[in-house]
Amino acid sequence: MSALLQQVISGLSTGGIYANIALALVLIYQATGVVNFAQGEMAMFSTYLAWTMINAGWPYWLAFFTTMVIAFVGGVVIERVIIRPVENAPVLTIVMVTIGLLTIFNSVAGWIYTYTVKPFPSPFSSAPIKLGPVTVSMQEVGVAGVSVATLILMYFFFQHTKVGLAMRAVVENPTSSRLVGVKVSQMLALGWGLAALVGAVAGMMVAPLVFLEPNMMSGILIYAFASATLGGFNSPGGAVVGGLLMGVLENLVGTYITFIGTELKLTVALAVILLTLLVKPSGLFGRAAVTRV
Amino acid sequence: MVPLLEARNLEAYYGWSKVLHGLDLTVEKGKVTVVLGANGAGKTTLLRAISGLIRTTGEIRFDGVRIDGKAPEDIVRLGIAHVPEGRGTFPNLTVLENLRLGAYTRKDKQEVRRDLDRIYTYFPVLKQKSNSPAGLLSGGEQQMLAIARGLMLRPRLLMLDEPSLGLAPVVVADLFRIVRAINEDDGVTVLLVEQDAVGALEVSQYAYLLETGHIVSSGPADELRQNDSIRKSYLGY
Amino acid sequence: MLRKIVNLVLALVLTQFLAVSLGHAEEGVTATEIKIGNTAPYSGPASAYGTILRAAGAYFRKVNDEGGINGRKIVFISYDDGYSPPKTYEMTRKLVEQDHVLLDFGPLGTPCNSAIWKYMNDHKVPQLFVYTGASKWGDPKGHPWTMGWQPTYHAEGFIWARYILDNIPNAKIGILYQNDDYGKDYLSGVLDGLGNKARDLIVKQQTYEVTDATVDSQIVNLKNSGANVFINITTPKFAAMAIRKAYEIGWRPTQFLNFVSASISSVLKPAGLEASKGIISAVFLKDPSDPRWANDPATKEYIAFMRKYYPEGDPYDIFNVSGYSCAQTMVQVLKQCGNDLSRANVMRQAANLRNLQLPMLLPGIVINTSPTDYYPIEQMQLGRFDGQRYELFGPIYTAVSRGKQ
Amino acid sequence: MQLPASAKEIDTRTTGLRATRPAAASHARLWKLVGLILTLIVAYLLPLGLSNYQAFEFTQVFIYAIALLGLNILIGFNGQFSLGHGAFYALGAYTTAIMTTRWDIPYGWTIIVAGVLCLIAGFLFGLPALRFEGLYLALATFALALSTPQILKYFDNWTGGSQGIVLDKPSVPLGLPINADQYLYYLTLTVLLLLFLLAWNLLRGRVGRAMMAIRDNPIAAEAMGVNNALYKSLTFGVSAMYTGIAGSLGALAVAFVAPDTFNAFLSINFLVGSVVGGIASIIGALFGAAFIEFVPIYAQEISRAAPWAIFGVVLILFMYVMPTGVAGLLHRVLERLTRRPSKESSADNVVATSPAPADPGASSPARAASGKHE
Amino acid sequence: MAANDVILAIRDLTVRFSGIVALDGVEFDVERGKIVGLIGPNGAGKTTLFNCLSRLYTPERGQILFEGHSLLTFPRHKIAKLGISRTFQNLALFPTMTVLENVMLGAHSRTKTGFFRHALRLPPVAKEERFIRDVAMESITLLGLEHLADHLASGLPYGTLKRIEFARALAGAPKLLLLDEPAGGLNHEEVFQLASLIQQVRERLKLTILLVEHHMNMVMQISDKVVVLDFGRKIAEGRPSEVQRDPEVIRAYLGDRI
Repeated sequence: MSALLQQVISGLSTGGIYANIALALVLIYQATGVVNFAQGEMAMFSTYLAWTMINAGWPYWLAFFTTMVIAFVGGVVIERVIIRPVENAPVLTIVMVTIGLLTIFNSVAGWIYTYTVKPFPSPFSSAPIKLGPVTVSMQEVGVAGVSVATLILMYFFFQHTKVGLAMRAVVENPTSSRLVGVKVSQMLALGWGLAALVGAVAGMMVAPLVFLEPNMMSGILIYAFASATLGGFNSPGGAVVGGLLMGVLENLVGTYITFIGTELKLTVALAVILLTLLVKPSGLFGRAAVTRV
Repeated sequence: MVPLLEARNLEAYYGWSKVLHGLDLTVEKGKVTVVLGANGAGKTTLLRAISGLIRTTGEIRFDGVRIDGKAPEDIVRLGIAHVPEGRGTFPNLTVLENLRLGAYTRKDKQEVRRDLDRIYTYFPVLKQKSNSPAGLLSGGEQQMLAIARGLMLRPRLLMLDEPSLGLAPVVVADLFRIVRAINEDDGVTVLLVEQDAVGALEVSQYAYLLETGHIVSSGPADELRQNDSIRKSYLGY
Repeated sequence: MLRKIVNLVLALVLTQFLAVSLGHAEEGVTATEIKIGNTAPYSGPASAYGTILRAAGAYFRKVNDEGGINGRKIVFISYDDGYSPPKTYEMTRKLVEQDHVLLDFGPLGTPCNSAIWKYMNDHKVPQLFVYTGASKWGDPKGHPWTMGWQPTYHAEGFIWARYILDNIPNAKIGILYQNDDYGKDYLSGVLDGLGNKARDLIVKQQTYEVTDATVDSQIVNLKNSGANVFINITTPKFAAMAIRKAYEIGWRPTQFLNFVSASISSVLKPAGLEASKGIISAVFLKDPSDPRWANDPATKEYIAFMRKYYPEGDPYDIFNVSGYSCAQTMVQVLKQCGNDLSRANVMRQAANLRNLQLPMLLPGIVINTSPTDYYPIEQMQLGRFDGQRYELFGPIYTAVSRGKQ
Repeated sequence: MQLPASAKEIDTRTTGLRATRPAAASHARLWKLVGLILTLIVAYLLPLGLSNYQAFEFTQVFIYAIALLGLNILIGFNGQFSLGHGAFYALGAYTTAIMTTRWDIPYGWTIIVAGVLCLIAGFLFGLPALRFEGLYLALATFALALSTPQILKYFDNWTGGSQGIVLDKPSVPLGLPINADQYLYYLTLTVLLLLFLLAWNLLRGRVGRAMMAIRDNPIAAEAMGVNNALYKSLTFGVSAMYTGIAGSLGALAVAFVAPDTFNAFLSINFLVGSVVGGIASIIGALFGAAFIEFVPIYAQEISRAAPWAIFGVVLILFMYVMPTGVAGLLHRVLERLTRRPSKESSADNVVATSPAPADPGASSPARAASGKHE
Repeated sequence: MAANDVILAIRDLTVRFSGIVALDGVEFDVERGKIVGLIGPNGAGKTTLFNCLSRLYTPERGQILFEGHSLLTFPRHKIAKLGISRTFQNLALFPTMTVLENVMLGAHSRTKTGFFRHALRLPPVAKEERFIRDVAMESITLLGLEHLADHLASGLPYGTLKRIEFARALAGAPKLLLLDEPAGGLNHEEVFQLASLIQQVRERLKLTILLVEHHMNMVMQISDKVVVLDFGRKIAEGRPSEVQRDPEVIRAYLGDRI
């Protein structure tokens, strides 16, 4: 029983990692209608910036907030400079540009910082906490907590602010948005900025757990993508729940389905997700788009 | 005669092909002006040209200020609301959110709330359904929503593109009544593009007739109603 | 007209054919240059290893600065293969056929080397000091043109097993290994070492994939299996995670860590020095972050080399030590070749290393090869991490490499 | 926040297949024919002037082109996504590897078996995949790609596990006066041409129209009597078959298969090639293949330190210059070259209404043609 | 009227979407060779009824009999083959294909060669392709779209797009044609032409037509019978002249303008 519990807890903490990045993916999808393949690498790169500052002796929180600002500005600049020329191109073309960004960030990070893993400090204590039979670390709880907090902020932003509403409108119908006075390209830039910011926070939360290295996000991004899909790509809450579920599911499959063991746990976890989606094609919490014939 | 909107030698392009050929057009302040024309004559293009959605040459002035070459989002801020053909609502946003977007450029929160109430009195059905996604409304309701959204801007010029399209006769009649009320009670100037010439000429004071990108005739609505070719092509009597 | 074209075509074909079949006597060597090729993962999942070959390349630059080898400068051409075997094959062909290198030095990764194994031996191009610890590279009969360098994974696993049998009487062993041939090679070494006791002693085996985000779940399972010995066959990042997670959930087994991840600076420090206490690893290189070597002249020279020739690399990364040492082995072979820089002679000399001492090898460990022994380094010593450094203990093991059995 | 209906994600402006305007049609056809014949002549004479290594490089290009064509048929012509074609590539490769090494079956037969197996596998995978659209289909297929290396390792009795399988390179038959690399070149080129011809046949008639109709507007397609489920699954099967044959040839060319070859990056690379070449185009597959083969190699020549940064920059610049791929650009150039002065473009047939006359917010298919933003 | 003259019989048709009743026990017959107008306010359920006929929706209750067979036993893609073609209210063309190709798809259900034969371009393929092209050109010519045959089906005026849909529906050689607001976007003169076209087509091709339209002049002029829906219920059925005078219909739909 305690083994099961410990697996679930450990799954939740890994799931928290997925959830953080999934949230950033969903955010940018909601704000720009594009799945940004470079999301993970942008987060990784921001985290390196934070690492550089901390290494230079800055206090953690100063580095944290400075990185957030840089990430936001960086996101805006990327949209303005790199995405804008293909703003009107087909979505797949934009996706290709994000793949290009992915390789650039990954490669440049490796070039500047090398591929040696680096520890990244956590704002939370890493001392283990005993909860009955299971042990968690404050760090893991913190990661999950931050993703929930980000989720709440995002929900508020999208549902209850004028700018959030405008951003949703832009994704749905850019022309009509312009006709009500929404500055579409500003919204897209803002969307990239926000997504980069959320990604940077996620990166700084995740790095203490998985260590900082240029490829730290490649695996996570895949899981995050699966999580976002499981939860529903148009549902931030779904992304978080999807991420946590993904983490737990993976652990339980690896632990209890013994003939599969850890060797096929990813495969089985993905299969379970696909089966779920077969029942509910727009994700657990996603809404199907409204269409009329 | 006070012109609110003036177009001089207006030409517009889709890609490389010219679709408006040197139009001159005036919309008088406080009046309803209608543009009639066959399918494909360039009526929709005209509205899109005015609101800055397509490339144009020539001159467009709104209240004396040149607006040609400006971006749509800036033109909206001057008080021109464009209700596009096919309504252009946001189907996955709620009715209320659609309406809030209509007032996106306004800063006067109090007034916006008051306008919302007033618009609900024009279109009570929108109030009932204010929390359902716009995409679930029927065609007529969506058209009302589109017009209501335009009104939320508290525009000085309201441009309606075929508002009667696909609507039941009884709804069309209602719609024209509302357009007239908006014009008379609120003093909103209206530029209307319509196929239903009978209803349109009834509510409007001035009319233009467009054929393949040229204005072929224009005049007070009453006069045009007497015009033989218009009667034959557009009114059917 | 038609006949002319046909003739022309045939002539072209024939010249091509001849060009191929005649071969080239002394590829990659001129009076002033020796061309050496390499493929390594500078991108992709295994890019952490790329630094090994960057360090090696830096060492070749140093050799060139000091006058080269018998007056010839080394031209080192290293391509990125992203750890993808077809890419390795392609880039290797480019090295051999386009760049005309003398030999392929230190191609990295078991699957990548497998992809070119046949090609290199068919074309009789030396595939020297391949950078993987799989035991299959020491096969002078079947593949005389291919030679490994480091102690085999199998050998290291074997040493652990022997140690456990001798020193931990009631061992219950839990193993975590990467689900690929690197992991499985280690595993087989452990199994062979334990012999018929393996079934009783091993209580749990867990695998992970390089794409996994964490190995938390596996560590929890290992703990729950009741194991008191933890054999950790993982690459640096996962090793650090595993050590830390085990510590966090209060699991305190005797830990064996593969030398791939034995680095103090890039594994044990990130995992936490406290959490790493007691870890046993088999070592053959001097870890520059070990205070013991702080005043060792060889280590000092190595650090000076890194600062000068590879400033962006981390001098304390054991991978760089490894690349440095491997390059030194290569240079030794080339020196031994003298002026006969034919491929055949390169292989002859590579199989004729006698008690070669490299500055960064642990004292007492030497390199030996012969026409029947294609395993250059076969000695290791166990060390226990005391929170600061590896306290070496016990004898220098000379492992029986599987290929020789 | 509507989800992208699959068709909407896809640029369909470039259908390399279709003759353009009636007046220009014959010109365009002539241009294309001349181009085709010249290309063929060059292609068959080329290896004589190439080194073995270069011949091998082109062999790789042809192999990729076959795989990309499979992807183009699926994405470009049928509007279904796949980030998982690496799995079919692996299936084809292992089919050949296992059959030739274990059972000594001549490699020629294994290419066919690989194609058939992948056709069946693709069809079977396509059946449940019908339920997915857009991103969700992308995930379903991506899951397939991610699982491939694991599954290959799991069944190590067959696949040799992570050690992989070493094959024999096909030897030159009938004593032809060419070497093994040149032979592989001709073999892959011939298979490529055959498969291109099949694709062209398939796409230009009733079946191709139905496939494209599903992409453009599935509901209308079904109302016209198209059996969407069957067509989509079959298209998936055909697409997988192409990629599987490519995998089979790939195994022969490299003479080695191992799980590390078939990672998720392979599938993403295929997608990159497909988009760069031009997604709704047969000939685009060749350009895309050349891109994914040569750009990474030349990127290394430019920068040893960060070659993939160079690759990324080239990819992005490429997309700026050719947002609809090479084929899209060619199509436009060809159109420009062959178009007569536009007499017929008088207002009454070119006057456009708004791009989406129907409710533009709903998943109006008209937006497919115009990309995401109007 | 003899029972075998009824080509389409709708019985107790009820459709519900998440609690909202879109159609509520609707019943009426369509006689062979007639034009039946289906009118009613927006949201009354007209398009929903069309969508039941194309099997896009499955009714909760009720029956649809086409030539005596229950339509509900057929999958969507079989409907065209049975002889029912339709146009769509909001247009459902294939925008990246030419007008000709769009219309050629209309004939899809009349042909049968599949993947295998097409890939190898076996003999029946060429014959079928010729047949499809001829059928399509015929129906394009009928609607006066010849000059646009090779134009892409996007970027054309709304009314023209509606005509293309009409042509595409005709290429399926239907017995029953469902027209959903064919006159949308047309001016009076064009509506007049469309009305006569519909009548001609009916005569020439021996069609039965079910017509949803808000253009009352046209509906009243060409319909043999008019069915009026309101809130998913049938409120009137009869000859145009009768229906026009029905006070319930005037209140709910026509208003006092006509």
